[in-house]
Amino acid sequence: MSATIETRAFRAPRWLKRHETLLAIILLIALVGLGLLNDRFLTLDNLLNQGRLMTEIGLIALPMTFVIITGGIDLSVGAIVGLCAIMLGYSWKTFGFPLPLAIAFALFVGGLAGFVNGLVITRVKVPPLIMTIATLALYRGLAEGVSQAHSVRGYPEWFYFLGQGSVFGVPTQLLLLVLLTVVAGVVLDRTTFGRALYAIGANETVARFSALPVDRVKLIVYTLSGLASALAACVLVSRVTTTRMDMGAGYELDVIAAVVLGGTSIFGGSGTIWGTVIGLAMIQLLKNGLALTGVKGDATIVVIGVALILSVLIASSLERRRD
Amino acid sequence: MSAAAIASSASGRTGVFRRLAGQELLLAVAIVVLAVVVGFINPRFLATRNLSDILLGNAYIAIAAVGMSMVIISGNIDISVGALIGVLATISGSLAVAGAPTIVTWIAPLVIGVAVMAAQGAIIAYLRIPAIVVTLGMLSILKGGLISVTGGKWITDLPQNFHLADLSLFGVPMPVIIMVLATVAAALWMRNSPMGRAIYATGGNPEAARLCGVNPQRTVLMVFALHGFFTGLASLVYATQLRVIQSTTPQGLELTVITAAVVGGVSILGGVGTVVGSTLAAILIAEITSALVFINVSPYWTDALRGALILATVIADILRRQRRAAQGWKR
Amino acid sequence: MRAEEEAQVSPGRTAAPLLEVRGIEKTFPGVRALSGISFDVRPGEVHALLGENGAGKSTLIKIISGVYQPDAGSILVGGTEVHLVTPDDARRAGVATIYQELLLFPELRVAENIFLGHAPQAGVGRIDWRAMRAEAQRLLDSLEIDDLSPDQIVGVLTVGHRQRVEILRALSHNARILIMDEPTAALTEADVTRLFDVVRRLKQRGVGIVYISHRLDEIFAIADRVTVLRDGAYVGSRDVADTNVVELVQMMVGRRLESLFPKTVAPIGAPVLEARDLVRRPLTKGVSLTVRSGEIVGLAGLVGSGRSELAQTLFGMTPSESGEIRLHGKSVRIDSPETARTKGIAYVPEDRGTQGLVRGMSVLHNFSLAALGSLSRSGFIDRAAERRMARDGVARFSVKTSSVDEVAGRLSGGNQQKIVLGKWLANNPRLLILDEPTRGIDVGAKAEIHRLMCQLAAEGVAILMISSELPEVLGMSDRVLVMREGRLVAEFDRADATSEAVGAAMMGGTSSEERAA
Amino acid sequence: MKASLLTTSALAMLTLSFAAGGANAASKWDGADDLPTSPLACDANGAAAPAAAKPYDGGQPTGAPDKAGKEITVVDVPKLIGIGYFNATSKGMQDAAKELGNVKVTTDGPTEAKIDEQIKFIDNYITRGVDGVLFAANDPVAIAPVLKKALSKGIHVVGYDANSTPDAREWFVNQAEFNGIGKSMVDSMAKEIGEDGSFAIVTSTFTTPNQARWIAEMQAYAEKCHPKMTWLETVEAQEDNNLSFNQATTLINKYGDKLKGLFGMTSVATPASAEAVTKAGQCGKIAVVGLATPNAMKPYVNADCVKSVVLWNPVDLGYAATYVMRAVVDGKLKPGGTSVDAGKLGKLNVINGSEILLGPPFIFTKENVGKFDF
Repeated sequence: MSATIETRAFRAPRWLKRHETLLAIILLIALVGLGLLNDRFLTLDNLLNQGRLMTEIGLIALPMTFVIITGGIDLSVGAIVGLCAIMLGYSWKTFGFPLPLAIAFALFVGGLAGFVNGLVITRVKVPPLIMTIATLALYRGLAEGVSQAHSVRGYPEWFYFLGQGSVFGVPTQLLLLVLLTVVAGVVLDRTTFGRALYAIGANETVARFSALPVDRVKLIVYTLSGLASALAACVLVSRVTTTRMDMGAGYELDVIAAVVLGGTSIFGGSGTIWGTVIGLAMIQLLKNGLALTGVKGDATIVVIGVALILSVLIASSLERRRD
Repeated sequence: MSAAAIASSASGRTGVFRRLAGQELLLAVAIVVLAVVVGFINPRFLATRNLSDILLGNAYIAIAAVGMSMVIISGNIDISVGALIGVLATISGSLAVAGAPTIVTWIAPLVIGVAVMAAQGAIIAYLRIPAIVVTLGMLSILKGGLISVTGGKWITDLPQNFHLADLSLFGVPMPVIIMVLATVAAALWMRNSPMGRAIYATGGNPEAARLCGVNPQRTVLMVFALHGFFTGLASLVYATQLRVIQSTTPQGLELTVITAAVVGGVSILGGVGTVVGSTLAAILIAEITSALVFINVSPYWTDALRGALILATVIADILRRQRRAAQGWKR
Repeated sequence: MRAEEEAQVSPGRTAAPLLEVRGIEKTFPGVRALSGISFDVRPGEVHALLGENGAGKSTLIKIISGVYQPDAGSILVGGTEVHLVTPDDARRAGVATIYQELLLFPELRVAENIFLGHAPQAGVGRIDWRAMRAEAQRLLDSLEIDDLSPDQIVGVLTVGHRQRVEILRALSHNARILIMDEPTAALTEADVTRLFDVVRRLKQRGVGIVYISHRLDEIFAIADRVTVLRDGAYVGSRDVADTNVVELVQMMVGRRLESLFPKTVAPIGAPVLEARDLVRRPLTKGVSLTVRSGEIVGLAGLVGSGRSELAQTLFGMTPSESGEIRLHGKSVRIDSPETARTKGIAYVPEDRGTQGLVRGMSVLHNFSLAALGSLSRSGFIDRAAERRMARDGVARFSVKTSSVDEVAGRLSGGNQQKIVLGKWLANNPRLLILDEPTRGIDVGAKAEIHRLMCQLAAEGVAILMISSELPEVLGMSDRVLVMREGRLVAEFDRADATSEAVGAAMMGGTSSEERAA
Repeated sequence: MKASLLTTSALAMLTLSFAAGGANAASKWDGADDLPTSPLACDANGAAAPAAAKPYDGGQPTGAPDKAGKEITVVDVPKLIGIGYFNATSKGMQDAAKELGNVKVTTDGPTEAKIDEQIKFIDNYITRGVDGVLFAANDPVAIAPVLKKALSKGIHVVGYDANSTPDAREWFVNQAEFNGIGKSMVDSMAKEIGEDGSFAIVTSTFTTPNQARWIAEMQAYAEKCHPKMTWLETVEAQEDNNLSFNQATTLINKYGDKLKGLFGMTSVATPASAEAVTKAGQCGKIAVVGLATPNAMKPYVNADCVKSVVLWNPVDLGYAATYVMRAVVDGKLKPGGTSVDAGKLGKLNVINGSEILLGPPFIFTKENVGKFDF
């Protein structure tokens, strides 16, 4: 990820570097601490497995970072996961699509769902939060309506490779996540598109006056968000071998938590993929580590909440002391 | 119907209100239109009993939305409200079962609600952590904490006099009274008190607010404290309505409340909005949910349609605002 | 209200100073902002503060209005020392400040804005709306402002009106000392005259006014005394009566400026832009104009006459509904800023803060923002080239900044404006549209930008310059076009473009109608 | 403004267009999975037709350490924690653990019935290392891979309440067969509202496998044995008290006198429905029959608003599950076994291959409801 470390060169470089290095340090301490408490935690096996389990959230967190950098938000991702899972199963079972086509169809629907969000947000100028709250209900509803609450099972073996298989011992979907993370990092850091995201988030009017294609960029970002949710849906279906309309419920908050924990400003204009990855890993490994150390699920949630607030608090207070 | 009553009571003379009366009108009309259309298909829908039941069953959402819209107007957001309602309900229920005097069981959630929200407000305002982070964290703290403490054991055998929601005044059930009072009081306060104006100022332009003597930090703190109070009220209605209290946090309630607030015409960017709108929106959404059952929509499609209707209302409102803005420029 | 009782106080030099500032020192981490600043303001006096951006005027104001605390020195109000720790303290001491960026709440009405924070109350925590409206009306009358009503929503008011609302807010606090930071920066000539009326009335009431401006002519028009700052240090004070432009400019910049408007005549070539009957409602109603290479065309007109709207239509921000645009003789359709850019059009917008520059971004990224296309290969930014471009820009426009990684918002207005300009010149445009290119920046920077314009013209760039400052228009333009109510109503050659003629055309005097192009 | 009204009413119209398709969609029910229904005989005792002895179809752990008689640690991962029902099951497990002495059971799970959350929990416990996993599946198929993983790691897997695909676990303790629930629910409803009454159903979500199956079986059985009863409709109410209350109220208001009975399909929906009936002052006029825990129902049963609550005793269910786990570890219950000894519950029979039947569902009435505390 050395590429993405550069990303922070944007805006107030030292600030972000501090925030993320700081998070990384907190993460490291947590890891070592938990590792000492439990010998089953810091094993390659466990870590890889955790990577497998956090992939769906991770895939969505990448474009969500983009969205939030532009000063927007997308609450409909969880619902899109459900919708696309249904589309995958439904088109395969009921339309009799060959599975690869069904996957393509699911991705298409996901992209479309995101595109619709983006279209209304840019054309009708509905604030993202409002739009995506509404489509959160709508898309989930569509998933239920289309599926008539049926779940689809019995996919061909090869399909499970995506969600349960592994390449050289590394979970397939984790490789996918790493690949896309690097791509997202480079896009955000090195491309005009990435730069446009920051500009739009920092000051949309200036971006327009600077002849940046603001609306197109936003449209793309929300479409990507939908697309990633669709991809996550496919991975999830392949991992759990079935399709249900309630899949991905509540993902939106997990994703947003990872992104903001990663130092992306909810007000837009700053943030990095690198940070998001740290935030993501932090939450997942904290949950896992605590569970392995004998902390119950409910208590774990509490710790996560405290961790979320504290780490952002520490990071930003140190940052303030600097200037 | 009482919704319209609320609307008229609130369409005040002052700037913000006059300008947003449109939104309240839109919602009020939507409520009536829907009622008429559905009543046309299934007259039973218009039975007073049903209409009042709709209000009764959803009053707590409307009440919580009042506080939520204040928070949003001040330029913040609160994800923890649903979880907090669950926690407060459990606390007051447990107190009741433990035999605490009724009045205590009713006041406790209010006090604790204010305390918790004020704490969050302090972190947000003085430590300058984005509200979404703080409240997201609090959400999982409360959620997990509640279960660890109660183990999810339901609270039953509540004393009869605990059930505030069962009381009624001149035949009007308490939840509706509380809802109306909370809304009207909040609306009047936001409009008439310097503090209330400060909220709009803070949400609209914090820097400016600071330079003309409004203290944004204190304002945000106060807004959250108030929000806590309304959350307490909501949880009180929520808890005293049924004979059983599920000592878990109601799923996705926060989104329902936020939806009500934003559909109510609260600009999510802060600064503009009215609490009356949010109450009307809460009623409208509840009405939609009930209506979809009454007109025999396939149960599989109700959620999709509710989503579509909410979206329609929002888009309609936005378009209306844009038209208004356009006229504003011609002037 | 009290202000009226004070009306008796006779304006005069003899009266004891209302406000006295003694030996103010202020240091920010790393920077010495102010050192040994002293001046005083007497009742009914307008005391001008003069100095280039970054000279420390704003810091000084913020100290007097309680936003910052001085490291050393004292502030006396009405002869007694005061410690202003918050803006509120200053207000209570009778000091009110009108900042450059107006601090109003667009959602609220005029009366609410005036009384925000100290509304007349009926009972506990209840605003007395009737009283508030009446008070507001009284204030409006007292300044004989008849085109404002307490019930108007501030959001729809013009800049000039908003500023008056701010002044009223100050008066509503019974301010005895009024600080005005760049009050005319965003005003039309007409609004400026109105403002001056108000200022004179305040003088009569014995209000002491601290007046910050870059426009020397204004200082001579309205101020009694002037104090000049440079690089945070006190340079000197003069009675306006016995000083002159040259002296003040010298005091400000510490050097002699050869000329304020270094207009050099460049060879004028073929038409670059030809517009025919451009229509874009509501404010562009059939405009035809031509700008040739090497030519600087000044576009004069009141705010609201549709100048900026025309510019934004040419730039594709608000594409024209009908009419034709030709570039280098070829008819083109400009439907978005992107196409405008690719066709070699650059637009330096009117409002630096909200349209021109991302304050939070580094100088580097601001410079490259509009040129990303040319700086990138298949979407990837060539960072070396980007840096090179920014460095060149900083050098070429002599932008004063520690490094290209400095956050742009930290630079002075003049330097910010240079960046906005530079960011567009990076594309080597053939047509450069400048909207108020020197608004609110200091004399030094102004001259540099003017020199630059001439240089560009010499290189054959066609320049369309919008400006509310008549001297600038007359000084810089080869031709002057006058716009009114969305139409071009007059055209003058440099030779016969006199301020009277142009001014008349702007206001709609008959003289222009005959000459209308 | 005008446009907005148009939009709104247009949407309203759109809604109506769905109304047509609506009614019939509500009537046919196939349990959201594509399994066939098998309604029981209509006669009173209606004992399950002795299922044709089916060969063992469960899975087997690979290289499970022999812990016969030794202390074992078992984790119980229910659908979700924090609802009365699963509190009761884990209470039963603790009771059994106390009796047995050599079993340590901890209950841990998601706070919401989410499939992937539950999977993560089981996965963590596999890594942490336990001897046995007890589960109640949120989804029979989704949970299979992780359970198979457990088996492959030599961990014993026994399900209760909600099954998984058979090959993903060793045994499943079945509280009552789907058709058994269907029968007793419909029968008790028929007893209260008569053969020609009409009823509606409040369930959690249409996707919840158990509820969906039960409804399917109820419908099949009603058609077979109570053909004159009319099925009005079925509504979703999550696992949410107030939502269930609102939905039930809506049904009451919608159908008025036409509605004679309400089925509550979850331990949340049933008390809420009872509450709705009480609030509507319809006690005795509208019967409430449903699955619920006694504590939540006491007020209504004592107030004679609810006559009968159908439920197996979840405490026994958890108790039995723990005994089965123990028996499996000790090798007392092997594939092909026909019965297992479950402490105070006595011998429990193995049915269709790899399931252990807890017994016929239990009916709580005013008389016995006081005796239970869960």
